[in-house]
Amino acid sequence: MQLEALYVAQPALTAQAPILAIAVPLIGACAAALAPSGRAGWMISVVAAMVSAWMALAVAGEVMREGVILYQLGGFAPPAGIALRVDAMGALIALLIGAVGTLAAVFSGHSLAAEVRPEKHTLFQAGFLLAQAGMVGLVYTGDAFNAFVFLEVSSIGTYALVAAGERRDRRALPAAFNYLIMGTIGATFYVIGVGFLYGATGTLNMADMAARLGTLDQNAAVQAGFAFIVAGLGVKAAMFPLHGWLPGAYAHGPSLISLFLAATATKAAIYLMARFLFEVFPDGAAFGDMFLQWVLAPLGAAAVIVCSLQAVFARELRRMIAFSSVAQVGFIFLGFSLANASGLSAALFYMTAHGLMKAAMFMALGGLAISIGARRLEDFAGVAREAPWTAVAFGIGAASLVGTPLTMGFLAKWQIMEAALAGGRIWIFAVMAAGSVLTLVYVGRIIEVMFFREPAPGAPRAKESPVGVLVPLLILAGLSLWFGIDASLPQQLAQAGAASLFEVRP
Amino acid sequence: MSWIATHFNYVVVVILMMAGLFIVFSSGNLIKRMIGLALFQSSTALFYISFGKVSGGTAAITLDAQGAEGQALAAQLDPAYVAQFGVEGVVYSNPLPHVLILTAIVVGVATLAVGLAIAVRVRESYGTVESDEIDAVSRVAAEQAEPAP
Amino acid sequence: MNGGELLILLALTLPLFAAAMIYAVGRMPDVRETLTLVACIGLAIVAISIFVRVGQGDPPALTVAEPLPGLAIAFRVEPLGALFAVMASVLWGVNSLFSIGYMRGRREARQTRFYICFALAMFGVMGIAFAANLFTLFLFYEALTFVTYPLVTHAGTPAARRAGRVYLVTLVGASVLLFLPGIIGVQSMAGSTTFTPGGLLNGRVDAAAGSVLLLLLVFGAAKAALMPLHGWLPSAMVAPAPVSALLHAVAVVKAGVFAVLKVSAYIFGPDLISTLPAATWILWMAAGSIVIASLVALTKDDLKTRLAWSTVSQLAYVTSAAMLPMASGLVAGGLHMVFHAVAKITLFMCAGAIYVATGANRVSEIGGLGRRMPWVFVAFLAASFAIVGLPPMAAMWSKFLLITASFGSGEWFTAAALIASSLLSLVFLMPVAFRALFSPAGDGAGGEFVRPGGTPVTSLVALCVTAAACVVLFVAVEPLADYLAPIAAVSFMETAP
Amino acid sequence: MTAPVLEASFALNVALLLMLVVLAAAVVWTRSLLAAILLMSVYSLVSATWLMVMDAPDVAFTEAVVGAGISTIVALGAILLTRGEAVRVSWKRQVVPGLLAGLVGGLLIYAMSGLPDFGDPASPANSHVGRAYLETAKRDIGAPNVVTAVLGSYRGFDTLGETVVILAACIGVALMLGFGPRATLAPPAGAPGDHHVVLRVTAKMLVPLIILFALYVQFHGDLGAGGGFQAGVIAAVAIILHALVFGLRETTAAIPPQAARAVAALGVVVYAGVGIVCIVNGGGFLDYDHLLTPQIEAMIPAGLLGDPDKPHHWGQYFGILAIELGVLMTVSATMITIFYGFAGRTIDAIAAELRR
Repeated sequence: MQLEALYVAQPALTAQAPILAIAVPLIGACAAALAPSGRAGWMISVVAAMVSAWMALAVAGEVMREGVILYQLGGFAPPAGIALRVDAMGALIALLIGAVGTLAAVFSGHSLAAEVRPEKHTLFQAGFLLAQAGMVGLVYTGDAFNAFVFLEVSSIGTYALVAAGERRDRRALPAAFNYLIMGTIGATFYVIGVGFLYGATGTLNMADMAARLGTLDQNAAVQAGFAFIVAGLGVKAAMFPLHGWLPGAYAHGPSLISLFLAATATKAAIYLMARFLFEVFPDGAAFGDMFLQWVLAPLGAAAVIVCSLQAVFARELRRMIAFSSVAQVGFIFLGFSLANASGLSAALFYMTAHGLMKAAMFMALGGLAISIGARRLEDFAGVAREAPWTAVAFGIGAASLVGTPLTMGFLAKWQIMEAALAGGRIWIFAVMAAGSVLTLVYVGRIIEVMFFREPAPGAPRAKESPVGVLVPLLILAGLSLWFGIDASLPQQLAQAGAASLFEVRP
Repeated sequence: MSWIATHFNYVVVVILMMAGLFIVFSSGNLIKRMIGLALFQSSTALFYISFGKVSGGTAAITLDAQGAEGQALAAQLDPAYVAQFGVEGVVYSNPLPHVLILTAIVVGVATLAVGLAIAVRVRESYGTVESDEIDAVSRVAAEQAEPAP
Repeated sequence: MNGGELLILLALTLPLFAAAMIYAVGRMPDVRETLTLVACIGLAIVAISIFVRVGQGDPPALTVAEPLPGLAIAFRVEPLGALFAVMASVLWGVNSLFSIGYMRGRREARQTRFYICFALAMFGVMGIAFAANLFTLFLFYEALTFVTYPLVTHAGTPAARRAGRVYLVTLVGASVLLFLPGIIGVQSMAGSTTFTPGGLLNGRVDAAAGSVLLLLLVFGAAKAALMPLHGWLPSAMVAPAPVSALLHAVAVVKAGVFAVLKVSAYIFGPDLISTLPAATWILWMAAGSIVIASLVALTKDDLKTRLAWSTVSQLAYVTSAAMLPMASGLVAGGLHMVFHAVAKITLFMCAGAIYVATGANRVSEIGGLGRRMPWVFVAFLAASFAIVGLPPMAAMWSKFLLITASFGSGEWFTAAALIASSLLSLVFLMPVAFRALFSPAGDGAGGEFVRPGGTPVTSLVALCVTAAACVVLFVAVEPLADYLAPIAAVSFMETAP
Repeated sequence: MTAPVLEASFALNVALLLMLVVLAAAVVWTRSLLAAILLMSVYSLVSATWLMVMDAPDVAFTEAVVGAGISTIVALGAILLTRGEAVRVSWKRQVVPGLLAGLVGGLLIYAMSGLPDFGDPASPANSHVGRAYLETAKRDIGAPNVVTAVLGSYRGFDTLGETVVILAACIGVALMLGFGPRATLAPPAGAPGDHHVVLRVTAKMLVPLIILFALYVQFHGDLGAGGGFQAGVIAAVAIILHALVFGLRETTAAIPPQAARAVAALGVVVYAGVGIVCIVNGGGFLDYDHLLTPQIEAMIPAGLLGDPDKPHHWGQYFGILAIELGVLMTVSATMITIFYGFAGRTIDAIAAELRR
């Protein structure tokens, strides 16, 4: 699939597309907050998310044609002004956010009705759109401090949105509180790190920072800046062992939020971390490589093994999938730790694949949650019979998670493993293989219960998801399949993004 | 100038950060943890502002160097210093960290409000704001949810 | 789209289409089974035309999709694959004929699902047979695992479910942990996984890396049931006899050894294999498998289990053939794959026929049955001859070539194992037929048939056809060997001693 | 060239920082949440004073109104609804947090040694972008207060994000606490407010004065310390004072919660709308120079905007004014919403929630 085929360029609009991808959901959020009814809020949400996704598509097309896009805000050239700087990598992640955001917005129509009190719907939609705008901003911005602002834009609302899951499961409240504490510490660490870098370079623009860091000797402040930024973003990205907030927040929050966060939030943070690792500290030589090899790779491996095992032994279905998310983040970091273009490209591809598959899985569970309020794995016995389409979509997501051939997840795992072999890291390769088997174990458990077990007598029966849920759900599942057969769209962007970062890093 | 004098501010910032982090990690009371978080966040303000200070500088509100205020300020400083580091005859402190910290303070109060609101809801739902008691309640609920063996 | 592409597409879609149609007419058993038979005949015709085309030096090829650069879902037929496809599609037809009688005779439940899964399994087999690269082969190889899982658990009993779990865990586990890493290794060393005459990796890897890859790929193809990854095969015998017949004698296990042969011939190539120490290790393990499995077969009273252990032993023949440091081994292996399939399917169908007629499934229960079911036991005897390797059975040739190749390459150990196993199979197979045919009166001889009329006619026809094929192929061995010769890049005259 | 470091202000700096350390220690120590909140309030005031010493009047102003003002109110509201004392934590449970905090602290101390000296005018931070603003602000923006110029124009996008963060907090609190059942309850008979005539009269006089002050802060922002944030909080304080004295019901009658929420959202719309107008006029987002198209400028009577031949920054001026208005709307309305949220929650509501 070629980008050009998807998007017919309109120069006037394309020039403004990066900012519109952020501003439209922002204004949409305000409009949703003012909406007279939940239904109106839902429609605003869908339209705004869709426009944002469309703009992200325009940006991606432009990036493929022109290379990196710079957009100066306020008409001031960086470093004085803030600029958006979109490369292929950012375009890809923003596209993921836009696509999942749009489908999630469509899905929200039914899921909110089931999970959140009616008078809160408009606010909920507003918060959701803010989160989307914040993440796109986080991905597009070329300014280190501006990234913090967008990190908070995307977070502050979501803390409350997670907590709004209390209507169904009151554990959402302490989970959200925990998320807030950890998230804020992470963001503050990030600010401290940016402070150090600002103190050392006198600039906040990431490109300028990179240029100036290149001329500096290694000093303690720069190293600390690096450490605090990585730790701070590590919290946001659920890097093992800073992932403690994630299982609770994903497991107990409302379906819409679990789905959206799982698909995008950690990705945006990981993306930002990648930019610092490979762009701002281009040849942080000894320091950067040492970090990648001796910190990031072991932590990634630990995440893969430990959290996959936790998922194997988890009793609640959503918790299982949440633990699986942490493990998958580990896979992505393993790709990063290879510190070469093919590893980074593979990791980026993996991020996209994981975003799509997790969104499908959480959305399917959300669709089921409309009819059964089940949490434990056993409660899902035999849902494939009652809700075949939903179950099939879940199954496709799960297949992609395992890395079944012909799904996107397979190509993602394939690429990282191939890159690991090419880089001579046999142990990373082995960890990936072991992690895949563990994934197979817990996914197998779920599939067995859902598809091959009889429902317990007297248990609440699941119903097929309504059309409003099924359509976005099947689109998500379909994307996981489509990109498993023709991966050129994400692959082009991932490769171009990785290549552009490694040009500066021979 | 000894190291402690040139880096005194930073040491204090670190102490305040540690105090804030310690409260967040050690306390089980949700409200107290929010207070600790606020302390932690505000210490970053001190951090940024500290390295934006310029010796002998004044607030970044443009002055007329020839005016009374400008003259008075210049009188306290070495003219060569003013010539090198001043802008049109006046030495200012760095405005950029101020702007950043304005943002950070606002983010801090937003976080505090949302965090406390969640804490209030926790109290309403669980009857307590102590983590240990919340955990105990959750555990009991989880055990009840399990079917009898 | 040229004719070759069309043929491959037909071979792949026909089983899928058949599965869909069978689902659609599932409520009308007669239509359903007619459809199956029509599909079998159609597929066999397609496979044979492909076979002929390959023989004429015009191998069909087709690229379906290329998810990533260098990673394509593509098909390209070579002699071994063409032979495999013909064998599988013809035997599918024969087996379907047998199934009709068996399934009706046993009044099995879920018959529609059974036929659908069978058709889907053929889809997997066709993909495996025609795959142009390891990745495509892997794809269909996995698909085959999953579509046959419902067949293994067909009975729905706890034992069947347990066997199904072992089946799935072993096969999928080996694929993910060994086969897939091996494929990725090949891709990363060679930049592609395309099957290349003479060996893709030949000249590109050193002995250490090559050995690791060889071990990964050979053991990863766990369907080949090389010890110690053989456990799933005997336990999968809980499945109904037609399933055992087609899948565990033809499609699944043959897909395993087929993969091993392909890997040996086209990924490593005979030259590279002969330099790899791992090839020798695998030879030893295969020799161990041959002897041990034959010994275990001796101890089994359950007829199908005994046959299953015999299969484990026979599969190791093919694996040995693939690992011999001599190109002619490959031809012998390819031939043995086919000849064994024909013989083994006959044996399983006989076992099924006995079971459906009398309910007996143990060797100790069949004394004297031969008088009442002469066709079945004559066929059984013929197939037993084939397994042992006696003339005038086709399998004699492949065994003979194999043994000479072993001697020729100095692998005395393998040769000894082959001879020992032949003698052992004489001991565990011959008494079955003899006991039924010549024992004056046995435990099973007196009573009535469980099913009035004994073995259904369709089943009887099926097993007689394959038994006859064992003999017919004895004559046709030379053209077949010549047909296969290109895979080893040698002519039959060189393979002959 | 060494700068005069040990001047009087440095001594003040040290003294104030030491006070902060003492206050922070007291916060760590105390178990009474009321005491902790009040100590934090004092902490904020002291740090506001310190910020003045650091030449950061805008930040000092904000810290005073936000830290000592609204944060304290919110925290007090929260402990009223929860509990006033934290459970004692055994020393064993403090070891790991202590070690963690120590680890971070140790890393920080090590790292701080790599930073330039305090007050160094030649440090990278003070010489690169920060200094560029001082040199160009007058030319580009025209506002005397460089902080406002940077805040509103150079880094106006940050400020938009910050306003959105405030809106997010508004949405978050409204989602969590709603608008307060108490707002609709009749006040209990003999509510204390009824008897304090002096209080009521004083409050009545104060409210308009505070609002007036807020407007001063708002419009004075580009000349001196102040701006939308500070003004917004101050304006909200006027409303909060009204609510404290006259009761929440009266206040919500005057400013309904829904209206407050709407204003908060509209504030962001105003801010982002300015950016969109700039785009429509052919510039980039938030490029205020494109706010006034030549056509619009031509419509304004000559001379009203000063001498047309002199370099002028009316676009920047109006732009900053407009976005500060947006900030004011969002901040004040959000603070009011947050206050309504906490104040509107009652023990009855708690009981009702528990029964549900």
